[in-house]
Amino acid sequence: MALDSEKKQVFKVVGTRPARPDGIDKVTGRAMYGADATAPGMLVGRILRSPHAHAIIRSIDTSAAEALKGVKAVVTSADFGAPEDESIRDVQDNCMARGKALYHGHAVAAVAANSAVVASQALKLIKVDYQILPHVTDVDEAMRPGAPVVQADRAFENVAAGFSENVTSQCEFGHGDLEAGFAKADKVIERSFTTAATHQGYIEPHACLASMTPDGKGDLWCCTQGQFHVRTVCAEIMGMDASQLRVTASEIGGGFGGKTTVFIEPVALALSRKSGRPVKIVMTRDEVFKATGPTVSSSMDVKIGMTKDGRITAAQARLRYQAGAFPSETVTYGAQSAFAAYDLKAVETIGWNVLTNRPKEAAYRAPGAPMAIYAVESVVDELCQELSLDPLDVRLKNAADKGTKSSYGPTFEAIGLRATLEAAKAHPHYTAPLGVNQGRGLSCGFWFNFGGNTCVSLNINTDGTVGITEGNPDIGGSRASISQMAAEELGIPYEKVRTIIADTNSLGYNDVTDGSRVTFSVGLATIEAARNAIKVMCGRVAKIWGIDEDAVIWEDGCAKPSGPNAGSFDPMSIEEIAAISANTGGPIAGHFEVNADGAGVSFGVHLADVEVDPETGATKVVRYTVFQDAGKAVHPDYVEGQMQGGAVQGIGWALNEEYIYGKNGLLQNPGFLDYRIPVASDLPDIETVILEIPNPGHPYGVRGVGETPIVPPLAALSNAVSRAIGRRMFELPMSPPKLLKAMSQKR
Amino acid sequence: MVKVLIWGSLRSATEGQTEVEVDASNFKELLDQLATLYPGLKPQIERGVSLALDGKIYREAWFAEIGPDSEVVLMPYMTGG
Amino acid sequence: MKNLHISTTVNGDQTEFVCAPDETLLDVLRNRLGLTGAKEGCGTGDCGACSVTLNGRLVCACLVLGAEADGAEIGTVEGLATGDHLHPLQSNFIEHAALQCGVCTPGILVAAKALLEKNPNPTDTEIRYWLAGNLCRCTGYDKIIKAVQIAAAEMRNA
Amino acid sequence: MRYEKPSTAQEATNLLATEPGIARVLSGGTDVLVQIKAGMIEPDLIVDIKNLDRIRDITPEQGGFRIGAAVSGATLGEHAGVTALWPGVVEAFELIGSTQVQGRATMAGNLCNGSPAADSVPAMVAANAIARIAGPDGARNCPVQDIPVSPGRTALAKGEFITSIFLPARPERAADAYLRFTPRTEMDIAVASAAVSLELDADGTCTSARIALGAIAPTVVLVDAASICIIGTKLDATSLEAMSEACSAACNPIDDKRGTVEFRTRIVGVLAKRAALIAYKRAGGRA
Repeated sequence: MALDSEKKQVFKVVGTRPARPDGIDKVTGRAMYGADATAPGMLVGRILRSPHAHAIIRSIDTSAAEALKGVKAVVTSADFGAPEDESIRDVQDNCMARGKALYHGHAVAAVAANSAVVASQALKLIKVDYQILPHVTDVDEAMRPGAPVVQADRAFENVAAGFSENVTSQCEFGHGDLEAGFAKADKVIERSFTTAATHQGYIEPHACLASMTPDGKGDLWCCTQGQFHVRTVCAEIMGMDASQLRVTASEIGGGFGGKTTVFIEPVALALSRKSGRPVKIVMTRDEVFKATGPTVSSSMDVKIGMTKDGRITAAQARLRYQAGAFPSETVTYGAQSAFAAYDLKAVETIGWNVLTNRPKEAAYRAPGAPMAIYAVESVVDELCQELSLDPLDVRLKNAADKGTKSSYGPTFEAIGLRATLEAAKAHPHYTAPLGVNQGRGLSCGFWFNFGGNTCVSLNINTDGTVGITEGNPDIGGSRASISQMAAEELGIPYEKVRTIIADTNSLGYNDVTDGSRVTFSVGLATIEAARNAIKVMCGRVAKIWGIDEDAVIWEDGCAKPSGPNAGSFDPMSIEEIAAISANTGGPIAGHFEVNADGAGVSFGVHLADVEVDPETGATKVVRYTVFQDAGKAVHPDYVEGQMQGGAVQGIGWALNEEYIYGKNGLLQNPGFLDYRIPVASDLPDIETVILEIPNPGHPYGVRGVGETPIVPPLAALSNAVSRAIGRRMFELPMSPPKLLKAMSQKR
Repeated sequence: MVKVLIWGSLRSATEGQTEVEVDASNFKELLDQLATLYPGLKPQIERGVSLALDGKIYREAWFAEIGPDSEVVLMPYMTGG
Repeated sequence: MKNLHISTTVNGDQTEFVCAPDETLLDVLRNRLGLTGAKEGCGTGDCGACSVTLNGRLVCACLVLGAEADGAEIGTVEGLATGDHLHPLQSNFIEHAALQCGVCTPGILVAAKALLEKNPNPTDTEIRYWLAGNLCRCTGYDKIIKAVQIAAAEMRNA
Repeated sequence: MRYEKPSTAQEATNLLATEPGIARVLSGGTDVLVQIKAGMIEPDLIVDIKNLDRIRDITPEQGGFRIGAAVSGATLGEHAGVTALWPGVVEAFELIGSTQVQGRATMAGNLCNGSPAADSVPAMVAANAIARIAGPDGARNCPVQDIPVSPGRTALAKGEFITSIFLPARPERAADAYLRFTPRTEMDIAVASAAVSLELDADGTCTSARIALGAIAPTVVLVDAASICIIGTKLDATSLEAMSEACSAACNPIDDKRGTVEFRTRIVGVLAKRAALIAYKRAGGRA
């Protein structure tokens, strides 16, 4: 991809904080989310779910439900085919259990009826004959030979012997001589950690409206992070051509990775096909918790050696992640990112993915990284305590930098870790006095960031204003930042640009809104599309002036002669050029399609102060500061918003959020009451410090910022709590009963 | 010839080596060569691999050019949240 | 199940509807009156996304029966703005980036308005506790609290 | 399901008594509607009692207050008289749910829901509150303490419902306080809770104490053994410690998703101690 090697340094629009284009719709209740759409003749779809953790489905009798007045269709796995692609088949089997219910809440049948009441009644009339099987929900138990097998024959070829069949993949990363490294250490600490599964916790439950017609055409409206991916998966499952299924993304009420896949969409399409009517399915919160993507739970061992002066000599991690009832690669991201913040001569991480009778894991903000980095950063902190070293100095001493061979292989380009650590050290927070029962913790965080397939179409309207069509659902204000980058490149005011999100028929394929990729990739494609439009405009002006195209330059929203030699002409503004476009060759547009690479990795550092009640084990976060490299903050408010929101999700993970399974394998807390996400009164202000170390892979230096902020809070909080109570904590969440117990144990 | 660093769990397919040499000038050639020389790598290549070229990660780009002195690291294909 | 005929006032307008006896006010607003600003995040009063006012009191519409609206006055997010003039909370939420995905925003705006009517000069802590029943998963609440404070100051000076 | 909104207690009682299926009283609805949504109950009849005479009123009576069964937390919290006389009851009631739930929830509903973790119940028990019950045989009074029988069950007979709760008069130098433990600051169900109501004499010695604990047994527990530890004292550290231990000893909790036996047993003593100090200070004592 040809990009200007010269980086833009001075910005007029990028870096400002204009109002978001979707703002008024969202504050007036006008914005249309997944559940807000209706269609003529629409039916209500409802899903029947397994009450068991693990059971063979011997038979399903739907006759009584079908006979109920008002029921228009009933579907089970028998109504779906068997897609060739294994990952798509897994998605389908997760949407509708085939032969076996693999977890509590796994879908087994669905109905469409003319009212919600009838649909609910119909579910009760479906008779499922289950043969209950032994189940396993704990990662370590699931790995042991003899554990109940969730799915047989799913292991990749490289899994070592000695595990149960639930271990589906194994990965290993690293370099150097570990033994020699540990031998050089003055202190070696090895610890084991566990983290609970957490849910993305978006406030909007999954919802969709599907309409299939007898001629095989389909329309699907849904809340998703990627309408194109939804189309691919649903078309494959439904046996349709992509051209026949149009998917429109609604406004999305939070995703955080959890809406990068499908749960109800194929079911709604199947019900619509069978009933000949539009079908809407809206999940309840109970269904969201039971059957949509939590992240993995983990069991981990970390061993690190350090010299007296704080140099890490060797580092090793073993990661065991359970990702529910289907194979997952999330552990590889954990294994690669565990030691990413460090410049290490000897490092090794090994990871295993494990099947359990839990819902299929879905991506959650920097998937796989928070838990691994929590374990690593906890051991580093303990070493600092043991060796009486300053934890920031130690991180600075060992910090990865440009030219460091990363723990996952490649050598880093320009990265912002050192600058971020230095900013934390210079910040008044780091040296502020602590009160009684208080402790301060810090942690580094890392995420790879991705680019990916991206299309942008940019149209110069006849009045000189600009319409942009892009294909990535806006979950954090990206329509504003895309408009800003277009305005910057074209040299026009932000208000002259309007960006919309296209349906799948309006653009080429776009990857989902994930990997912190949108501001980077769509921004990059927008800039390139704008440059293409500028080239057309300069060409038109060159013809009018009768000079070479090369002799026309673009500046401040106008075409100008490149210099005195080009001739003397008054600049022509974008409005003037657009107004006569019919005379000069027709409508003017620029477009750009790319599979963007060069996203640029992202680092952050968080500082957390906590106070622990010694009599109850309750933890209060009293001060919190986030430092992160944004490359270039296009809209600083929204960068801060990502930093604050990610930090608070991480705080919830560290303190109270967890999937609680009973001995019966059933989920105990499928609701916001007992799955305790942080509420406003739990939190202090979240201070933010944005660093800008330009990403060499983006014309404006932009890096993704969305995912990294969820990584550091886990260890920052654990280190703060451990220092506050004088005991090391090795388990998340650090709920009050655990802390009270730890405090009452002798050192 | 370019040196390709592979990740640890693929060693079983490369006779225990973590660095292998192939004759390739772009990502596509590299993948084809690897699959030919080390058939044990094929399942992973089919599941998806990315390429880090001098520190920059290419997730899919076949025609990413590889110079003779390039640092080439094979990585699992990755997605985010 | 016999439907009930209900007469009520929504955002100042006389409104009539029929609903089933077990239908919630939230379902009535969304499915019968076309007012989809109130969202169902949980249906159990744990998230606040369906916040509306009922005779001036802040409530979760998912925990009110449609039948209970008979003779009552309901206020929803759709009634916050006056014509094309946004309520100060609305304009400050936009200006100060107090929303990301926006799905909790209608509930938070209705709740914050109820707070400022009762307490025009709240502390940050008072705002945080008042809004504890309004879950937001995107923002970490920081910018929401600040936007409410700025709107409150603007309203005090108006 | 039928929805009825009677205008007299007699009418309401008749509806409840003659319904052959499942009947539920609706006041604030913050428990009933959740249970319907979750499919835990499928009532055939809902009797909305908010139309009954005085049901939404707070009325001074014999130096105390009669709180109508449909008085919401928000309304009670705004009542200066009740807040001054029984601050612990008001603070307990106001801890239930969110601001939104406070707009609807009632103390009578909190009591009739029968949850061992109900916030207002320990405070009402410590306050020696009396429920007035309407029923087929007319009205009767019953101490709040005797209403919960087991989780989800109450001593109310078919056709009966609570019309009001009476909070009695207090002497000078008396006050109450309520504390609960929840992992979050708001929106959680109590893991353990303690309500303490004290009366002091002129020199600050405790002359009477009622200590009620929540979420540590199938129903709220009034712990006389704990009261004895502080009566006759000025809540010195030793007496408080003894009281705290007596509270822990009175526990019969369960392990569940919200807390462990060990944790509940330990913190309930801490909560009782802290609540006692708050009540003592409110009553004018100087610890």
